[in-house]
Amino acid sequence: MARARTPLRLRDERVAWLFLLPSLVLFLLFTGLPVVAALVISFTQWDLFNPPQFVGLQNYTSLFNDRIFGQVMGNTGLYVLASVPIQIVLGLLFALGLNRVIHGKTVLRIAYFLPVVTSTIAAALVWSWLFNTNFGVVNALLSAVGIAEPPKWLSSSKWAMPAVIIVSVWQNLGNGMVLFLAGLQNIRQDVYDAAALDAARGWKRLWFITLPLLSPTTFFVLIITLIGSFQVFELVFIMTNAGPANATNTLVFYIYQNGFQFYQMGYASAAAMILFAIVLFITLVQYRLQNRWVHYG
Amino acid sequence: ETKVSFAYWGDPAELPPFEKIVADYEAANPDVKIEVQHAPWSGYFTRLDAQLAAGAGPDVFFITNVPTYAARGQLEPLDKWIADKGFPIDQFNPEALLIHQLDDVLYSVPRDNDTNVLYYNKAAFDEAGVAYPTADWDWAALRDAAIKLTVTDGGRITRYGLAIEKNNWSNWVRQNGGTTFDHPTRPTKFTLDEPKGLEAIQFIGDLINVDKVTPNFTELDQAGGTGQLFSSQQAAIVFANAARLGTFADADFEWAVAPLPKGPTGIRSNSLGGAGFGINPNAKDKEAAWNFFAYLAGEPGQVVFASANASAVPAQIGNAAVKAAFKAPFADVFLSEAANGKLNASFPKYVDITNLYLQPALDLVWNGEATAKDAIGGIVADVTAKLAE
Amino acid sequence: MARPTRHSAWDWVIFIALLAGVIITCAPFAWMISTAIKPNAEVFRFPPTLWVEAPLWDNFLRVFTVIPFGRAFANSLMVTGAITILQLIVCSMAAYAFACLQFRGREVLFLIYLAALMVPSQVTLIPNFLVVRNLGWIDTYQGLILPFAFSSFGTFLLRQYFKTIPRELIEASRLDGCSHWRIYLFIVLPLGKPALAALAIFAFVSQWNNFLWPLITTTKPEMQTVQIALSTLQGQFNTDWPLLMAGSVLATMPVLAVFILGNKAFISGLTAGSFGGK
Amino acid sequence: MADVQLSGVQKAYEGHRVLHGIDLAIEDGAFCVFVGPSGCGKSTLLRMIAGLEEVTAGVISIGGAEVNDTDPADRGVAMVFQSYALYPHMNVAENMGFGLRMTGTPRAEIDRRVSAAAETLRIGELLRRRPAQLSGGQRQRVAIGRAITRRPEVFLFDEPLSNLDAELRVQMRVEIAKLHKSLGNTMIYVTHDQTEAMTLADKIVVMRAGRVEQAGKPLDLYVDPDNAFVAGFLGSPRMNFLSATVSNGGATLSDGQIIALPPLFASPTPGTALSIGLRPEHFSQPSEPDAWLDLKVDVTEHLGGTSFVYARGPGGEEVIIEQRGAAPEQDQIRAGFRVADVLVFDADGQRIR
Amino acid sequence: MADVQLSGVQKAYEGHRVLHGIDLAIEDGAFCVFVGPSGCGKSTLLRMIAGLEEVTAGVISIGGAEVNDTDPADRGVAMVFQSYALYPHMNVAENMGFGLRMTGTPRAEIDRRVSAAAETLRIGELLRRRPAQLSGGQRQRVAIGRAITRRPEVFLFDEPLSNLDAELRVQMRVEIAKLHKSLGNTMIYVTHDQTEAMTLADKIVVMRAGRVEQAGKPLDLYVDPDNAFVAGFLGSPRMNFLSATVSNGGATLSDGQIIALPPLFASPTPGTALSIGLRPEHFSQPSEPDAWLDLKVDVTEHLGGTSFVYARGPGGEEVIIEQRGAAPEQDQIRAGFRVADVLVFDADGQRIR
Ligand SMILES: Nc1ncnc2c1ncn2[C@@H]1O[C@H](COP(=O)(O)OP(=O)(O)OP(=O)(O)O)[C@@H](O)[C@H]1O
Ligand SMILES: Nc1ncnc2c1ncn2[C@@H]1O[C@H](COP(=O)(O)OP(=O)(O)OP(=O)(O)O)[C@@H](O)[C@H]1O
Ligand SMILES: O=P(O)(O)OC[C@H](O)CO
Ligand SMILES: [Mg+2]
Ligand SMILES: [Mg+2]
Repeated sequence: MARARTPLRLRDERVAWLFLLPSLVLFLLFTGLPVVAALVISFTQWDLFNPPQFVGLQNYTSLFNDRIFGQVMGNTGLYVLASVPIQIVLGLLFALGLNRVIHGKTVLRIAYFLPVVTSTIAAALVWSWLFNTNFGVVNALLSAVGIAEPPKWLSSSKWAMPAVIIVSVWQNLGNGMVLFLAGLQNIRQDVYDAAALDAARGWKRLWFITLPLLSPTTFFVLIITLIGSFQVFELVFIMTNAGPANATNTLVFYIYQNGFQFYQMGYASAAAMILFAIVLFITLVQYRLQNRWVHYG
Repeated sequence: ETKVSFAYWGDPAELPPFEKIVADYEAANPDVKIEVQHAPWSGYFTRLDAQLAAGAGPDVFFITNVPTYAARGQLEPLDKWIADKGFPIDQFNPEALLIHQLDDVLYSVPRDNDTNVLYYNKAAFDEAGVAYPTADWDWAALRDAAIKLTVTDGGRITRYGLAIEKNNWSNWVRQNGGTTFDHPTRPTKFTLDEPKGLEAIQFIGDLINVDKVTPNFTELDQAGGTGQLFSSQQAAIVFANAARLGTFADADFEWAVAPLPKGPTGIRSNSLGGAGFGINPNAKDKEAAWNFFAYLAGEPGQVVFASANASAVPAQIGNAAVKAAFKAPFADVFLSEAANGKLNASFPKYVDITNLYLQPALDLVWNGEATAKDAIGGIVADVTAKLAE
Repeated sequence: MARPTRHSAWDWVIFIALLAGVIITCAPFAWMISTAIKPNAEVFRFPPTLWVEAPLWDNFLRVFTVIPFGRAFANSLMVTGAITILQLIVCSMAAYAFACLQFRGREVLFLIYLAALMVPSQVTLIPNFLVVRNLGWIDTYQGLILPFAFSSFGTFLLRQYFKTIPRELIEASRLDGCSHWRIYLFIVLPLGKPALAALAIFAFVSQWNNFLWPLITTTKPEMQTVQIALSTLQGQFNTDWPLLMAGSVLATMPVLAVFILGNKAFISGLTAGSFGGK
Repeated sequence: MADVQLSGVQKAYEGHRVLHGIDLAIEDGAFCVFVGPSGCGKSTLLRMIAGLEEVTAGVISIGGAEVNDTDPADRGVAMVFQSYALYPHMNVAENMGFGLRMTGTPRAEIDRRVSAAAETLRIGELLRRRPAQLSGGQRQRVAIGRAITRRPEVFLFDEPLSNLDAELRVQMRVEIAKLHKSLGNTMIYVTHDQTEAMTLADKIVVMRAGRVEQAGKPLDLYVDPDNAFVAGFLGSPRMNFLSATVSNGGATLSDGQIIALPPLFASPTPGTALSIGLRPEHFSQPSEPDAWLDLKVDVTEHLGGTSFVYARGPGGEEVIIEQRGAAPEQDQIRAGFRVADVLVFDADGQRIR
Repeated sequence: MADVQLSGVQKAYEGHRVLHGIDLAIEDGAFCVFVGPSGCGKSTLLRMIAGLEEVTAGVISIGGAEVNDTDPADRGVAMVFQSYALYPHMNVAENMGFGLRMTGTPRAEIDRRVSAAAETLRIGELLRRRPAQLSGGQRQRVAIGRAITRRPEVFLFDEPLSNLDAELRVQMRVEIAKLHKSLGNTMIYVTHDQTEAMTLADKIVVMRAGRVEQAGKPLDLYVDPDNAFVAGFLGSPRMNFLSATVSNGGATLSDGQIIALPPLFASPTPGTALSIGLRPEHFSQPSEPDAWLDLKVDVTEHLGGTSFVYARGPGGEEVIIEQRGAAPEQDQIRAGFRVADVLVFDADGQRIR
């Protein structure tokens, strides 16, 4: 064996790259290369078929003057701002509740995870159907409880986005809940015991003990949910196809639309780079801010 | 053995003729293997575009929005082939061919004519005491019948009087004597904002939102389309093409078809043209591709399509064998309506304009959130700019 | 829970709220099943009904004859299974390097891997497609599998977990004569089982439902995956809802099975991995 | 200040009984230590007094009032946990003041009491640190500080020192003793450390398998245990037991050697099996040994000031002998002791007095 | 079998030096114990010998061969970790045989050696269990068994007993001593437990802040330490130090009391500050005390066999006095000792002999 004289540390170094080799090859080929390509393409005009033409920052400047892009950014912001907090708060509430249940935990957990495993396509179809203004169950229930003019949901530019948000919350709730549940189970019982003796009960216990100690989980869930929600696509694609009147057109859908419907890959890539920059920025800010509210150990 | 790949879309009911043509061709040409690539409408173009962009893609494919693909060089120009091989292009309606051209060069050959008719549920008419539709119906008669045929129960509509399809609005504009652009294939001006066009759009909007006799298009999609609604007797009349004949064949109620109504001033209009077949300029063996193409788009293929139960009006209507094969129920109604065919807009930027401006504006009208005047008026500048680009 | 007395009231409220939640989370699924066994004409009957008087169970069989569902199902199992296994291997190897080995550029490379999570796949779709096509992998299993054989998320998840494996265990195995390969194989992988189970579930769920990639990289019917096959049921003008829902219900089963199997390990894997507080 | 009374206290987990009826009176101001082998129920009993576990049967009273259904926070008890159970997200001052804050004590009053406690425990300069930034001994002090700030009537300690290293353990032990002296509260303390039990307690409660074996003053239990379990449990190294049978002149060991027995109230009939108990230190230079054992030496350990000789008794029993200074290395030893130091147990381990 | 030689061994972490040049010779077959306060570098040194840490400077040789760059597995060492570091997913037999399996030893040979080690450690019936199903003491034995099976030339132990409770600790300590006796290997053992160090070692190495303070036989270090640090570090409770100044008749304590000093080679000049060292046990019934201290008693701890009196010396220094049996509770104590037992240190803590 070639062990003899190399210092121990350098042997580690060589082995490390061997371990990384498969991931590096796959990453470079299927992520690195395409991402760099996308970055380069964002400085070109390219219709997918004719050779790309370098146009400098033109795609970026046009984006800033694009009225629809503005609307799309607004929609995306609304979606993220609404769905992320709701997902997190509801996921947390269900996890808190589930954590107190003694029997049937497993069954409940599976039930709550069911939406996660259901194919987005099937789920979106069923939901768009439940939301049908005329035939749908949602409005049937709403009229049953006496709401005379129930929303027109997917055929209303005001209600389409809320409907998409409801479905996305429904679908992703299970993820957050499972993560929170895991986090809750990790909180040490002895700290709760100490809190019991310190007269921290009910909401006080929740506020002063449970939530702070859960914060590393919350942080992880927040980051993952944020990254994921900025990339919402399939739901929009199937439920509304970005309509009506672009009311549910979100960033990734717009990227898709420009790339695959209008064949403006450069423009689409520029939008993607902006999305990337926003998500990266928010993630980094979160990392920065975490020592204000995330308590490890 | 020569291989030719062939891509098409279609609902399950539409597939048998494709399969038969391929089988027949392979039987006749044992040295040729046709590799079939089927995808549903919803995924077909995503796949095709990715493949074409990568310089790949099927050798022969079913296609629509021809000018867009032609402009990118993704379709083989056919004129020379037609001339060399003597393809009977003159048996096709020359006007219908316009949308298969770009700059006077033909890039594809239509399969059929997307002719629409009124399908109506006789039982529903009888129940509502409304007389069956006739060739004399105009918009007012249609609206009147639709109102009477609509059934509600506790504020919910259990049967719509009428269901129409989302991409049919331009036909209504023409029936009203309006246009969308000044020319369907070489537009220079957006004309939908003229009164005739606006009136037609508003008429549809009102059927949906004021009269409440027609489902909103989003709702229609969710409910499974006009076919589903008609089959389950939740729409008494639907505007649809010949592809429905097969779908409705085993309905458990009596139905029939009637011509489209006239516009208020008596104008008749129907859709002209339909999707067609093209050849990939990158096909490895173009000769083989052409041979299959000629079989598919020419008489042998047309006869199969014409005689299929679920077929639309065949495109090669000038060919006697094809015409003879078209024995669909109500074939006479379809043929007479086909004669009223007029072109829908079709030019390279049309996809962008529709997706970016027209569709969002029309959505507002369909949803009752804006009047046709406001919605269409609001996009004139954008569409004009896009046309000018 | 070591809280005596005062149970009842709150706990009942919570339990009922949770049951209500179950109804909402499961309702669409129940709806799928109910639709799957309805006659086509009844699908849009108003008022909507969940209970089906005369269920048509044969839709579940019809899926197999109307579309090549069996073949597609097998393809999906094969592709998703392979991706899952490869991700487990590739990510765990990378995670081992990040968690257990010292090398220059470790932090930077890790950040680069992480940032990849933030790029939407729609942008890399075409470049990826070009790569796969140039490799001649259209209509091949490797074309369906290899682009997903590595995952940043998986590497992240496993690294977090591997970092919690006590250093002494690794040192003990070094003294026992293990090379890094053997440490990885005999110590880290067995101990990382919970995190691996978690990753397996995540990978399986997301790949099983992958639609776009198989759509564009396969053309032959015999290469179709379940999601593609199902989409052929959704027509342009007409959709056979009962059939589509029957297929969708069937298509959910393997994912559900994987979740139930990995459920226990999954939970503790996430716990120990991401939030060990270490 | 309050006394703690347990009567017939039982605990079962899902039908599995772990405490079988404990009766115990702990006087106001007493320092009571629970000892016993792992799993005997010490912590469970303590947690029941704290209100962290439900009482299956029996009555617990604190200061004369039954507390079975009283909320932990309202019992006037404070507890120091083995793991410290500090709130990791609060600094030392917040940890110590949390209980007061929860009961709505004014800010100024909290600060005052926290500083006072911090001063007592000499952790004044740590008040702004988080638990993670403290050493084990400091955390321990904070945990005690948290208990003190609340001015409870009863302090409960569950193995508070077992996570500390030897030196710190000694230091903290002395501090707890001082604290008890200065505060004068009732304290209940769980440990399995000999030294802590012996040095801290006014009263030791020796438990086994959910029952109290004996309770009393430390030296009483040490010198005059009721049974072999208590005798063996207290003392380190533990008491040596030699099996013997009653013979006329005293007790016959396995090798036939006869040793005299101390005067007993009820002399057992000859032939009865006995167990003879002798602590290691009873061999350590007794002024006037009046009996001897000849033992084979296994190992000798030199601790500097003392040595332990590990030897084999006549029946092969391990016998540990403590010697002052450095014991010489030898294979055989003749160990002298005084018959008066011998404890006698019957076959069931019950003491024969 | 092999000796271990360290010469000029240094260790730095990112420029921060934690070991400052250690020279040490550990003879073949010796039992060498490293002691010292937490953080002084004991574990680091041990881990460098094992090959788990790189050597910054200096040379480590095992059995005469330099091993600085030898892979841990090829050094012929085995290590027992404080946390045991058993493989949780393997049963006891697999844990013990893993090292042999990795070196390709045939199955039968592995089984043979595992059984042999299991027998030595009396864990034969545990072989099929997983670590989680074992008690602390059993785990400890398995960890040692794992080391034995590999038949290393040198055994390394890093605080192997510190996670065990008192009673087990004593048991296992004795077992390790027996093991050393029977195997005869070189053993290097890190601990901060007095008793372990004193009882196990042939040679104790006392470390402080990355340096060796003194190395030698346990009793030599105990009785004849080189400096106050070593004197204070060995012995429990620790040695008492009284500050004094040299006067004519001996040493003057803070309260003016003069005590005689033992004969010294180099008598310090009068007026020099001194430190007088006296161990607690030196006050314990010496045969003929020839000096006395009058002390104020703080607390008295009764351990049964012995008592510790915590008192204040003339300068307020804490003085601990060990007494046999139960010391009476009293406020003042007059503690006798022998001048010959006194150790004298200069102001820097260096021993004056
Ligand atoms: N929550 C519980 N569920 C079931 N059994 C329990 C529970 N808590 C404790 N026990 C059992 O009760 C018995 C007493 O446990 P307890 O913790 O009081 O022992 P202990 O004397 O404190 O032991 P140690 O010295 O190891 O801390 C043990 O047999 C234990 O297994
Ligand atoms: N990986 C490391 N990086 C930086 N400093 C370290 C590292 N490991 C140990 N040290 C430092 O080296 C010094 C010696 O540590 P070491 O663990 O050897 O002490 P020790 O004597 O074993 O202490 P203990 O009795 O607490 O185990 C300490 O100051 C420690 O903080
Ligand atoms: O018990 P927790 O900490 O999960 O919190 C739930 C709240 O107490 C409900 O009021
Ligand atoms: Mg306990
Ligand atoms: Mg150490």
